[in-house]
Amino acid sequence: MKKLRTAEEAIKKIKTGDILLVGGFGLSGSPLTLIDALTEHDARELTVVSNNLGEEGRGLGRLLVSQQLKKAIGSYFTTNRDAVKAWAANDLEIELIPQGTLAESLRAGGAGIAAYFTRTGVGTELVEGKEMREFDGEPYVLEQAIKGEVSLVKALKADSLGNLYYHKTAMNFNPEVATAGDLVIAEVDEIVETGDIAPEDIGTPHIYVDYVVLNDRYIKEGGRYIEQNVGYR
Amino acid sequence: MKKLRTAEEAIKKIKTGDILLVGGFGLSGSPLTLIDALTEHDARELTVVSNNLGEEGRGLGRLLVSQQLKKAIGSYFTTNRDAVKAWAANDLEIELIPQGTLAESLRAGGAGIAAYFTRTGVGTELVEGKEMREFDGEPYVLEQAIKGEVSLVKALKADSLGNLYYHKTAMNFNPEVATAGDLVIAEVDEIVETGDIAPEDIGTPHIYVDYVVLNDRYIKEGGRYIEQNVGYR
Amino acid sequence: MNKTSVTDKVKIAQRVADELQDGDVVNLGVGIPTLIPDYLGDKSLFLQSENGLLGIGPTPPDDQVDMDLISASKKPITMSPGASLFSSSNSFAMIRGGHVDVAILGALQVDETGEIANWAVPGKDILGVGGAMDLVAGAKKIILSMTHQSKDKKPKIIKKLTFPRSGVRKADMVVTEQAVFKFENETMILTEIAEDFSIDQLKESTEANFVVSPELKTDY
Amino acid sequence: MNKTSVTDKVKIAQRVADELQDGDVVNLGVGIPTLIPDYLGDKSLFLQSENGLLGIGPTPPDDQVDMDLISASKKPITMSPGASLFSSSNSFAMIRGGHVDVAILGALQVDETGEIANWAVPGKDILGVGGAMDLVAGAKKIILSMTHQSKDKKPKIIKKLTFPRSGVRKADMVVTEQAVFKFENETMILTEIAEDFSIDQLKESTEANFVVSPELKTDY
Repeated sequence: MKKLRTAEEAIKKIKTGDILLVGGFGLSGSPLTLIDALTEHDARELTVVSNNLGEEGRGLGRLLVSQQLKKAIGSYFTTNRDAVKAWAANDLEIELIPQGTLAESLRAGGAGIAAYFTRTGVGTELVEGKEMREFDGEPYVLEQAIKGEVSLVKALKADSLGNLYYHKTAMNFNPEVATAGDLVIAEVDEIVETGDIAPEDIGTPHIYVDYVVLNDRYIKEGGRYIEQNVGYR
Repeated sequence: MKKLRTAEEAIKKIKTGDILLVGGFGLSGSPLTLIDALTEHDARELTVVSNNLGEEGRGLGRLLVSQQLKKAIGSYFTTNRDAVKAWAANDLEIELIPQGTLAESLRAGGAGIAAYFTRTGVGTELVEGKEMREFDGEPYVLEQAIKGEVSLVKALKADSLGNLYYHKTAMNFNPEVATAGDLVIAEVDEIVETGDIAPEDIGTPHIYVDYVVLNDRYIKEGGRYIEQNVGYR
Repeated sequence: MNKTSVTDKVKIAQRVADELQDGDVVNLGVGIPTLIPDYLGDKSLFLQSENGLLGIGPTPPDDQVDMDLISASKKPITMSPGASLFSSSNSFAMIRGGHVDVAILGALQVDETGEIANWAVPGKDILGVGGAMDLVAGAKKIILSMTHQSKDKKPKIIKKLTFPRSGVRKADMVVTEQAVFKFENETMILTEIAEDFSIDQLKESTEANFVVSPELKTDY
Repeated sequence: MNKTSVTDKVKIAQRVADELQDGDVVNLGVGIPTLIPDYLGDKSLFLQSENGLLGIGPTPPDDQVDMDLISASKKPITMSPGASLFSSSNSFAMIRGGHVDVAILGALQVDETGEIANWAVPGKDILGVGGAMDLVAGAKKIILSMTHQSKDKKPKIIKKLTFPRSGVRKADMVVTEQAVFKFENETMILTEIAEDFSIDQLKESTEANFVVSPELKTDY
């Protein structure tokens, strides 16, 4: 398979100062293997755009432990106490965006839409300073598209071309994230033959995907992704 | 099935002067039964938003024959000579929109987005008078959402709740159209049990659909929808 | 009456459940709203989860948990028959586009016109908003299900918000353990009051001005 | 040489096919571009159809036609292995978002800076635009495949457009039966000229100014 890379090879493309777009809702649909490989890579001062920052020491939370983050852009960071602490200590910038605006801005970034007027957030602190306009007598706020240098996504399966199949609500932000990065790295649990995923079930067409990395660090047990003993590495 | 109606019952909800949003790309994925029922209904002065106006005397083209149209908004009307003639005779207003802008504006209409900045059409006659703005040094034009009183869509199947399954490229504009109308009428070839369409294959979730009408006027022969002998009516 | 007991939460959940119609498309916020499915009787709702599902089914037994199928509160769920899956942008298109009938939300404060504060507390770190503002902006009807006062007995139903608001869109209804209020033309109307609870008592626990409905029910 | 024969069209299609790389994501416009798949040899492209498909396969035999599976030119098609289906808004998100490598378009006119006119003729009814402007705005590379002159022998490669333009985005390359031009910094460069055809002859059939590449190929 042409696009297949090890996590290390793929992650090397990330440079200090990059904006990373990362799929996942908490740890669900989070590219855990890619994130782990990133903690072993020397890129620093990263901006991560993702709904959350995982949990303490898990998922994107590991990038706080490894001190590779400059800024987090997303909708909900309160549940990761490391993020709250890092922010309080001025070690982490945080930009809070309503969850639907985050999803729509990522979609816009991948869809050639520069900005759009939404109702969400009108009248709140989160849109202070942003342009407002009325349409049909209702107030809207102008929100900008989000793009990044590298996208990290997680799917259940890829086919040999790189088409992705997402699993249930682990899909979440992944399809949008996959459209909005200059380089898109997809972590999957399984690679299947081209044609094995039905045309209507392809969540991300292969043309969005640059590299596919096989998850070889986490196995699913009791419905949860459990880190394997990595001693063999 | 709660949402099941005859074409006549469902179409009665359309009033003179309404804006109708209609799925389909030419005759592909076009709600032919609903359109036929509309020609037998007394609503006049309609505005139709659809990529095309069918063909001469077929699909949406029948609304030209029945003289129920005031205006057509879409991307390509040249192939229907009746439309060209009606326009030349001042019997039909036409508003031309690039195809991608049409699709995006319908999506915006259903998604609570009032307007958005796109690159498409910048510098052309089609966006004259519209607001322009630069983002990252590139020019964009502000396009408005499209909504309507009634949406007519065509899917292959509905389940008993009204979830829709679209067939191949007959999907086209139908999912967007289904989100942007106040009342949404779906024509289907078949009604299946709830649960028979897999959660990832539902193209339009049932909450968007108000009425489901069974196609009983057209049968598929040789890959084409052929009008049945309707003498038994 | 002022103590927030499990019983109070159940009472609130039950009352909100009564408000829902068979077939409603509902988004349930965290906290008290998550109790509501237990009190629906034979009404069937379509529960929308903003992380990409329409049709939340019953909580799975432990041995059938799959963390690839969770609610927006990150709890394991199942899918009900006819459920559909979609991405986050499509989920919020559904919410923001006005296709969800009812959002049942918790609130930190609500003012006497129905204005809502449900995401941030001044002086505390503001590091989370989630989908609160999208739901406030987009749902057709907003029901706040909340305890009548804060844990330190401060009024939450007040004249003017002191916490940051969640949008310009206002609540349609407030259900607490003490009372039920509806809003009409930015006026707060008391429609139900708890049994053995007087309007004077309610005025003490409620900073906001309210009018009493002529059809006030006193057996809530 | 000026007559547009089937041979000319095939020649154009063959030359454009040579330009495509194995694995390119390509959108083919109507007319000459639709001939290209026949001349790809063992190169495999991913053909995008703006009505909602990535992965157009070979034309089906008559008895396997399904008009629910058509190209943007409304011709019956098949799906190649790994094809994916999506709605119109997702298809144009793909196009406008810059995810299509090459758009091969017909053109009514192109000017000497690469500006394109491919949708409307002044004085005629302007009742169709289709996806032309989206493709012009969004594709990473734009190749115009067109006859060198109009049917009435008027130049189509001109100094300044007289027909309405299709956007501000310019063409990267023009392939006609007489010549191949590339654009660099808004300058039109002749890179290939038909065998037995002189530059003077080409200047007569081409209103636009062009420079001749030092590596001009004369055996096109």
